Amino acid sequence: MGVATEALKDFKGFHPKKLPDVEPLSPGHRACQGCGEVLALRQVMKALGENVVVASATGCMEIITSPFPQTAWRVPWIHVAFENAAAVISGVESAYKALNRKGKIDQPDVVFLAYGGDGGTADIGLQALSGALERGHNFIYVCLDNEAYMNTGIQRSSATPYGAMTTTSPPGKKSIGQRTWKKNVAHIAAAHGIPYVATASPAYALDLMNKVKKAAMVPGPAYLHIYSPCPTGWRHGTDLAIEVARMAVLTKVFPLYEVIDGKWILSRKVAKPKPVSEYLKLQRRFRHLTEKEIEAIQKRVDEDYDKLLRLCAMSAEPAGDKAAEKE
Amino acid sequence: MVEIRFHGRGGQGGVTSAELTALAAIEEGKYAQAFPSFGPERRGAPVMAFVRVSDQQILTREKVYTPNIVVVLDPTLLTIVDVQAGVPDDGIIVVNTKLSAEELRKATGINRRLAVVDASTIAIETLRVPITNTTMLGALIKATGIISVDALRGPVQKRFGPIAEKNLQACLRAFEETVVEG
Amino acid sequence: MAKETGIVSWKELALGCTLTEPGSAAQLKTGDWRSMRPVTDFELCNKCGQCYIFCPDMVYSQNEEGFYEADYYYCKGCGICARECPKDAIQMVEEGD
Amino acid sequence: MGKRVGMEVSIAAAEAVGLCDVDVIAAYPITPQTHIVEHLSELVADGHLDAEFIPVESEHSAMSTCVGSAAAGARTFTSTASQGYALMAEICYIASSMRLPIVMAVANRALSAPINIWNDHSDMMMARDTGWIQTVAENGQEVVDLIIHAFRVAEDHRVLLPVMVNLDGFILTHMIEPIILPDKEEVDRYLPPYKPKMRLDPQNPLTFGPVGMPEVYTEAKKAQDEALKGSKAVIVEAWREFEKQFGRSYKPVETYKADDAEIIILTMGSISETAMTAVDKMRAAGQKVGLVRLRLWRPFPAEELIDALKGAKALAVVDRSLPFSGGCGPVCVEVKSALFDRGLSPYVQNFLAGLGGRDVTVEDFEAMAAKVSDGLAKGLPMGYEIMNVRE
Repeated sequence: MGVATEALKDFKGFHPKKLPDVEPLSPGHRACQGCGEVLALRQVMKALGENVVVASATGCMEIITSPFPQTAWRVPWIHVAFENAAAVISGVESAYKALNRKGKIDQPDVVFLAYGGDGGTADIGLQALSGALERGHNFIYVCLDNEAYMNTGIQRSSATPYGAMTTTSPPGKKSIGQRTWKKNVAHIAAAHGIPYVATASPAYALDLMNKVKKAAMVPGPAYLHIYSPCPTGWRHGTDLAIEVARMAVLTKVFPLYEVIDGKWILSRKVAKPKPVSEYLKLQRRFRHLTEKEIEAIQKRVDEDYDKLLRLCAMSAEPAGDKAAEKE
Repeated sequence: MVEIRFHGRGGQGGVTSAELTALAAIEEGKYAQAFPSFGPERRGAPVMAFVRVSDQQILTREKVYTPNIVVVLDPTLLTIVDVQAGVPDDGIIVVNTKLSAEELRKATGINRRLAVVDASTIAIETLRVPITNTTMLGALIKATGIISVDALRGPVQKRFGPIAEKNLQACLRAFEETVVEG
Repeated sequence: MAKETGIVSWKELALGCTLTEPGSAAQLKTGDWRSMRPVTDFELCNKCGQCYIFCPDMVYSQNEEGFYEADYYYCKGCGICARECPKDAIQMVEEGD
Repeated sequence: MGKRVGMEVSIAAAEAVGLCDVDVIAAYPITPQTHIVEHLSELVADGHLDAEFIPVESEHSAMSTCVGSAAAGARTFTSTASQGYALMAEICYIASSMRLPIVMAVANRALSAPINIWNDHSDMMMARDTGWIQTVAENGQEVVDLIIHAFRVAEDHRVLLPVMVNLDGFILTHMIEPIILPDKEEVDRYLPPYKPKMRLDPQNPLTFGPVGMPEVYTEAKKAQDEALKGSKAVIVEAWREFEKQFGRSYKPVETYKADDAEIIILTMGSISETAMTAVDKMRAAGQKVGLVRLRLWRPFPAEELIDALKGAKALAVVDRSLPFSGGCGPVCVEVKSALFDRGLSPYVQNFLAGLGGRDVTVEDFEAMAAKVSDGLAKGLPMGYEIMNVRE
């Protein structure tokens, strides 16, 4: 049995009617109206509770929670720079490990969380993240993916989806907007062979919070890729963050899954997917796209989802493993 | 102050020879420095290492330009490196060679005092490997008395552990077999 | 130290400009950002808590009867709660009406 | 008292860190620093040192990890050089601004291009304005002593700043020489256990590294500036205590035959020993030449320096890195500024020497002294020159 499977064998999820009251992230933060990212972060923190140390990458979630002299954080929190949240939390985790072992403190159960946006994760922070995952620190990394550099004014990142309009991937006579396909950091994280990887969405809050709880229970690194709608950058109504997030799942644009000890498990099978166009039309960042481009996106989404299904099917095939175990 | 230059090939142990010489001198209560030539050379390339030994504190960080003593660990270097560069007239060159001092002088044109020993053969017979670092230290000691074999024991022990005794044997045998010009 | 303005002498700063009052952002009245306000019709409310868990500003909390009430001190008026309410119990109304 | 033994200076540096009961080491290998971190990882692997050794994937992450570790309350060490320092420089500013007592040994090395692994002071000069305390070693013994001293100063609640101990790459790092390693008990007496003033602790949740808008940034920097300036008294006090316990004395500015000197050579780092030999030689020839050495680079010990320089008619200030300002090197700029502030105007000539591992010899120092003597006598214009550059 893998370490994650072992750690999660008695896992009990949150009860939808008895969610924890605790809000480690306080109100009064300065996120935009209807921010899906701070909502996702709020759900993460509710699931984690207060025995936690948090390292933040530079980004919206850093700026909106910590302008001097007020802080929205009720738990210990550190921001150092843009690209290094995973390295910073490596240091925090190692310090706790050493100090506990040497009897200088007695705090063995503290959970360590690092988070960053898609820029701080998929681009500038990818090296530090890979290093920390590879070294096996006991921490959770959360990527709050709003698919562009929103903090600096909606510039494209490697996690910006194909066709999206940003201020550095503008559509024009010679451009359809973002020309590249979204980098898949959850797959990159999984390729490190870490115990736990999952994707989550604030529209499926209970699923998200349960995955956070699992990530905390698993020894070693855990990576969560959380879809984080940005009404400002995606050009949709302030009331639509959940609607867009839900639609991303229902159209297979953002499938929800876990990778536990290398085993791929679909959290929510989309049996009757809605067409991708329904997702795209909710957001003005895609409004310049033609039928042809939407078709290309639909094709890519279908292919990616099929790939994921194959990964899950391969993981589920017990024949080889079980047979070997019996012998 | 005495300055020594070791010539070897990367991986042959020239740096180790220099280190052990300095460690032995310090063991004897003297002051010493040992340092390699800090180049990008890799295994096989001609390399140098340096030692200073003095009774007083050594107050210089210059490179070694005029060594009183040169030790050549590998005879094949003699034709490609000017081993007596910077050596003053009263300096001495200690060479691993199968030749006699006279033959070597004829073959290379070296015109400083020579001490010769067939360290390669001693190393192969004693250590089963052609690594002549500790062997040539025996020759160095015989030729110059810069350190004592006794002072070398501790550093060699620490450095070589289970094969320290064999290395000391090689060193002692070289001490016996080294021929020093008068 | 945590004067609301942050206009302080350098001598009053905590070591490394650290903030020492956890959750002090709760002093900030983000309710000022609002132009629409959500109003819940408790007759229609089934206490499902969607408004609570989908609020980015921690506006909703359960009262003694189990209904979710909004704290307008923080509510920025985004309207997610109204949009997501499965019973259409929450309406957005113009501020000042 | 510890025993006098021959060892490589890098090994001695690592042993000194081990004697300080360090909790976390995060480092990335770079020549000529490698032997320091290799030996530390050995100490941890062999169980001689109870610490977390984190083999990070870059220097940027090394310093980031150190920041996390120190903020969590652990005694933290790292080491780097040159390009490695350049990569971590961003985070070095943050380490000092957050007042984290990290200790870092820098095996001073030139910066690319052309790539050059050899010694000069380009890296430590890049660190000049980061708000770190910087001390400079002239030999292996000083490396050991300054590392132990660094932890004591850094963690003093009157200071709480990171300290960089500079040792010349190769010239010191790869040198075997006699060193006295103190006993653990002696170090324990000198260096109290680290008691963080603030740490990342769920029992007392603090926010480290908030956004500082224009209303507070100036005040934050002022507080940091005062802390660095104020650290000098503690640095000196810790050296005095060190001398009491270990018998070796250190001062922010040190002199050699400088009292009655008319010409003073001013150096920093391991070339100072070579300069002493040059001074001896020139003194023997009847020249009134002396030597002044900077032991403390940041905070800059202007008062002590002026005290050491007063009476000199001419100065030969040696810099080990080019500033590309069209003017003097960084050490000379500081020296001139300190002199100017006090209305002093001796003849000052700046020599940029020992760049990228170019040897600085006794003859070079003799040439410098001769040049300033000549310049003073003839009233030649002051300025700077790159020593021994081929036209």
